Amino acid sequence: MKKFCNDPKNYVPDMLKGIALANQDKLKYIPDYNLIMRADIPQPNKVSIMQGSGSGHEPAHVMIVGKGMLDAACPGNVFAAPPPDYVYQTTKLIAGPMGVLHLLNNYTGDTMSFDTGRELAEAEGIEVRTVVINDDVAVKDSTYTVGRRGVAGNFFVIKAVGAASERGATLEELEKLGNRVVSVTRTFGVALTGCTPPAKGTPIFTLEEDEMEMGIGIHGEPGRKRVKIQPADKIIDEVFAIVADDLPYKAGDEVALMINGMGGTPISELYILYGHAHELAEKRGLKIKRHYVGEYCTSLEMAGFSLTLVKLDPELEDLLAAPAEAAIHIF
Amino acid sequence: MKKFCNDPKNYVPDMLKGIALANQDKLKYIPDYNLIMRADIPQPNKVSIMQGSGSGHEPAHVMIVGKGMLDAACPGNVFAAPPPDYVYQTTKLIAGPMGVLHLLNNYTGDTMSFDTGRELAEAEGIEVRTVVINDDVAVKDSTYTVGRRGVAGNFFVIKAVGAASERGATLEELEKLGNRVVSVTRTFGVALTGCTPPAKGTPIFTLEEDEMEMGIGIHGEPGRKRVKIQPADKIIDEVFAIVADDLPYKAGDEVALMINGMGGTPISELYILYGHAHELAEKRGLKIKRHYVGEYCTSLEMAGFSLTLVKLDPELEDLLAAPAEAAIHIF
Amino acid sequence: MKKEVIMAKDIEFVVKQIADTVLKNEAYFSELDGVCGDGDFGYSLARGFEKVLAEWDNMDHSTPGNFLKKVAQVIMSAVGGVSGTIWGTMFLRVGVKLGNKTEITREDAIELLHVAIDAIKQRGSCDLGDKTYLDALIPTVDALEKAFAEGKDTAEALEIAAKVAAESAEATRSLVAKKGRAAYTGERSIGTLDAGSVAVAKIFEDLAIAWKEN
Amino acid sequence: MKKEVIMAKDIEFVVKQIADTVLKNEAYFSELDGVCGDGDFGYSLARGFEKVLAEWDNMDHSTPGNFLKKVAQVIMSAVGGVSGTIWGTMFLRVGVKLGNKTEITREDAIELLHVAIDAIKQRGSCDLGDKTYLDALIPTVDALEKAFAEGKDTAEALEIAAKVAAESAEATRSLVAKKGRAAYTGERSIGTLDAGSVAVAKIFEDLAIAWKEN
Ligand SMILES: Nc1ncnc2c1ncn2[C@@H]1O[C@H](COP(=O)(O)OP(=O)(O)O)[C@@H](O)[C@H]1O
Ligand SMILES: Nc1ncnc2c1ncn2[C@@H]1O[C@H](COP(=O)(O)OP(=O)(O)O)[C@@H](O)[C@H]1O
Ligand SMILES: [Mg+2]
Ligand SMILES: [Mg+2]
Ligand SMILES: [Mg+2]
Ligand SMILES: [Mg+2]
Repeated sequence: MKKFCNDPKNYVPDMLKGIALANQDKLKYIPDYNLIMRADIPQPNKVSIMQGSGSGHEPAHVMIVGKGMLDAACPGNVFAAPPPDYVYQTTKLIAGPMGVLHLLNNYTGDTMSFDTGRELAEAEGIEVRTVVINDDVAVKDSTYTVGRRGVAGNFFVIKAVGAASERGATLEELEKLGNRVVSVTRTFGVALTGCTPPAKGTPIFTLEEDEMEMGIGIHGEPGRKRVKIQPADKIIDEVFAIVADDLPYKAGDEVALMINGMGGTPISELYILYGHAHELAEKRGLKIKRHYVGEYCTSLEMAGFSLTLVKLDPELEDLLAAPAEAAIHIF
Repeated sequence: MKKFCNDPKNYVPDMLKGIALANQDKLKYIPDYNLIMRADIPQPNKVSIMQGSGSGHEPAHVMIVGKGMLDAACPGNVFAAPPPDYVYQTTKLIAGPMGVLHLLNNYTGDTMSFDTGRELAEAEGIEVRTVVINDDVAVKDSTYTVGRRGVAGNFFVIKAVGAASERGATLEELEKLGNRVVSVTRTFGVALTGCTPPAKGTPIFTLEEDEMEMGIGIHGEPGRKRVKIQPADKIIDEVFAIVADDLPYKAGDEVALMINGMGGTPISELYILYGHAHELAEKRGLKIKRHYVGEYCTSLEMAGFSLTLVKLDPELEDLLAAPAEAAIHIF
Repeated sequence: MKKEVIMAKDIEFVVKQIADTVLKNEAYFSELDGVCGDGDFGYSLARGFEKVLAEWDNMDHSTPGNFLKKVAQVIMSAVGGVSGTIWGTMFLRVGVKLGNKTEITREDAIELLHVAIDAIKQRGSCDLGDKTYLDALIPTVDALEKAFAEGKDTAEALEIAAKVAAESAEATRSLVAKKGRAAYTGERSIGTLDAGSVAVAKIFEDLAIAWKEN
Repeated sequence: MKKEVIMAKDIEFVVKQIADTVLKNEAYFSELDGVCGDGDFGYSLARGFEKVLAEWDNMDHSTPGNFLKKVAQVIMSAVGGVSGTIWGTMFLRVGVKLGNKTEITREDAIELLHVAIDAIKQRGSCDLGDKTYLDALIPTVDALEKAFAEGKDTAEALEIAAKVAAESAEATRSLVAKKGRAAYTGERSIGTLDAGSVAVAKIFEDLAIAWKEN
């Protein structure tokens, strides 16, 4: 295993320590619950928003806590949903008079932890609503009762509800908004390599030199099918069609287009992929109003990408364009 | 070779096409010279700033063209300095009445191309000044006449002169400023893996499962020494001392601290590294005024990082904090 | 059914045994989960039971019920994912069911195991055949009940149950995963062992041996 | 020295030969550059000479001088890095030196090769022993000059020069790189071949064979 880390058991706390030290003015870190939260939360006129999920998806979610984004994140270990107690304690700590919005990616572990944590918080009179994100079209919804996974599309849900909450939206409005974003967001992922959870020390899966995996999730779960590696444009041809046909996105639709890196793919490759996706979107008559190329929701050092389309309306576009802050930044 | 690309010979143009399509409102792309430039340049009251370098270091430099950053970038192929003609043509296209600032990382190839390109441009009456960036302490200055390499520290030079040029600084002032930033900037890099230039198809160097390379450059050049892999904190102990002792950075100094990823290292690991570097900086009495964790100057998909320290003064701090735009963005 | 009363110390002995099995098999369990899941199963469980052992002396040992509720809390605060909630809920509900009892009969034990099974079913909205813990646990508990009914002593009954557990875990190979992360691989999960079921088997195997030696 | 006049078509023949050698050895040259450099040497040169061949028919063939200046321009617009400037400058200066000449003697040829050597020295601020092109090119040109002086015919002289080139390239193994990217590896560059010198050797080797066959 080639990683910059100390004791693999401390992978998550060591990372959180780094985030906390870098942002002492804006963030609070509570090691007991892997909790990174805004220092200025709760606020009387704002719903507090949190997401859990496992670690290993950075910047999601601990590095996108900030004004206009998440108010708190309490990740579990790498690829493990947070323990129910983290969810409960975090909910209590961020709860203001307007309540708490739980965002979660649709995985059994996360759902279970958040259900339990919510029950405990509600028992103490905290109002909680939940938006379940399930943008991954790789999973065929009908086949399994677990439903679609939540993947990189969660960024758009967070960004939208984060912006709306700063403008004073109620818990109910945010729940509605979140679900509306989910309903217009679709994603599909591809991997060239597996990834190695630090505590496991070996790759979750391995691909031959000429193979790629279509339809991966963000936990290194193998995907829909394993095929021979293709030129970038060919891959995008297939992936774009799968995503665009799903909603479907139609000529005249205004969209946001995201090429998300899985952690080990350089941004040069992401732009190669973006270029052809942009061409296909235009060919289909979609109007690209916003674009996102970079790492938003990763699987450790996996080489791979996902493509996300979001259908925009003026309100949503405005929320996505609203100013926001996060630990990750360029300048 | 596991990469998302088409014909490896088109790696750079395919990437540039992606950048251009994503930023049609703000950037101009001239395929003949691999040129990405601001659409609103040249301007009468602003020195134009360009950097060349090889490709494969993205976001440097084609993705950091924008207001308050570079006005143009004309990269060569992967890891190859731009042909002299690109430098010449780009200089001509961006030249306004206040002249053109050439920024370049200190590599023989880049120096040669920029010297030749500058000669040709000057012959046409364009005023050009050059700042050579050489922040890499891994190269022992005295031993070889080639001098230190320019690596991730170039971000700070670009950011500072970019901001100053927006405020109307003259070519001479920018040259001075650039050299001043170089004089207070130091970097050292470490790799866990090599990287594979697309056209070559095989890794430039390979490291055993338990090895790392200390003192790498940004072109996959092997570094100072090859040693057994160490825990993150141990690595930072060594790297931080090498960098901090070089200027040296002394108790009471205000600094910017950067942990730059080399392309294949996830941001979770970068924050693990950052956390300990922050601790060591504080222990030495340095005041961290700005921090940077992410990818600024990469080597394709290499797993590795570099640590940069910049000694700040109020003017420099203000320039680094000034607003700026680039193709890479989060929101 | 033979009268053989299980005491507070036996309950604690079982928890300690489970902890040992989990810690011993950390790498193996993670490896199994890695084939079609995300490879964290062994790690997650191990961190939970490690904490149970670390806090052992500070826990409430007044009654088996209180003790198990405390174990549940520790697990819920330390283990994430499916396992954290499942194991936490199991221990919690069994603890609640025990109430203030300090001695429990073998009938009680079977009843408590059914409480655990129901906890999994409800929390995981799953059932036999979904390729979860249940596919090992249900046949094993049935076997134990039958052995008790046939008058076997506890050590003997556990040995029989352990054999059934091992067979049932092995039999999960033929199942398509319908729950948890492995479900995403669909048909490809056929031929692989369910990590949770193997854990159940290993626990009963070790417990049977330990009970005999004890 | 024997009188043997080199014509315009011979100059073009040499350029074509160089292009062939470069294209044929693309992968090999890059591999050599990858050991201590950045692995782009073969690729860079190949893209340049590919473009020279592609534009061949549109180039100015009026005189060898004009032709070489055009070759220089094409390379400077297509090849980056050390090689782009070095090769571009070499062809440019040799072209300038040629002026309007259409026939050149063997003495002229040696003089032109010295122009090329000086171009490298000046542009690269390097000299013999720095582990660059020069370590193959200088001994090779010396050998060629000597062979001409001894009255050998061009084919024979080229054969001798090619042998010296190969030996000199091989001898770069013992040198520490003092220029270019390989310099960063310091002592570690000992034992490795200099890519630029090997290119010189291959070019002379192929040229000697081709000249004989021609
Ligand atoms: N819905 C479910 N209900 C009960 N048990 C489940 C469920 N889904 C999976 N399991 C069991 O949990 C095991 C995996 O646990 P764990 O790795 O902690 O889950 P995850 O990583 O998906 O959060 C599986 O081997 C299976 O036995
Ligand atoms: N300063 C220099 N002057 C002349 N030749 C040089 C110099 N540095 C390196 N070389 C030659 O150039 C070759 C590498 O060329 P190339 O790969 O194009 O350079 P780079 O990748 O460093 O830009 C080396 O093998 C060496 O022969
Ligand atoms: Mg998990
Ligand atoms: Mg190069
Ligand atoms: Mg798992
Ligand atoms: Mg090179």
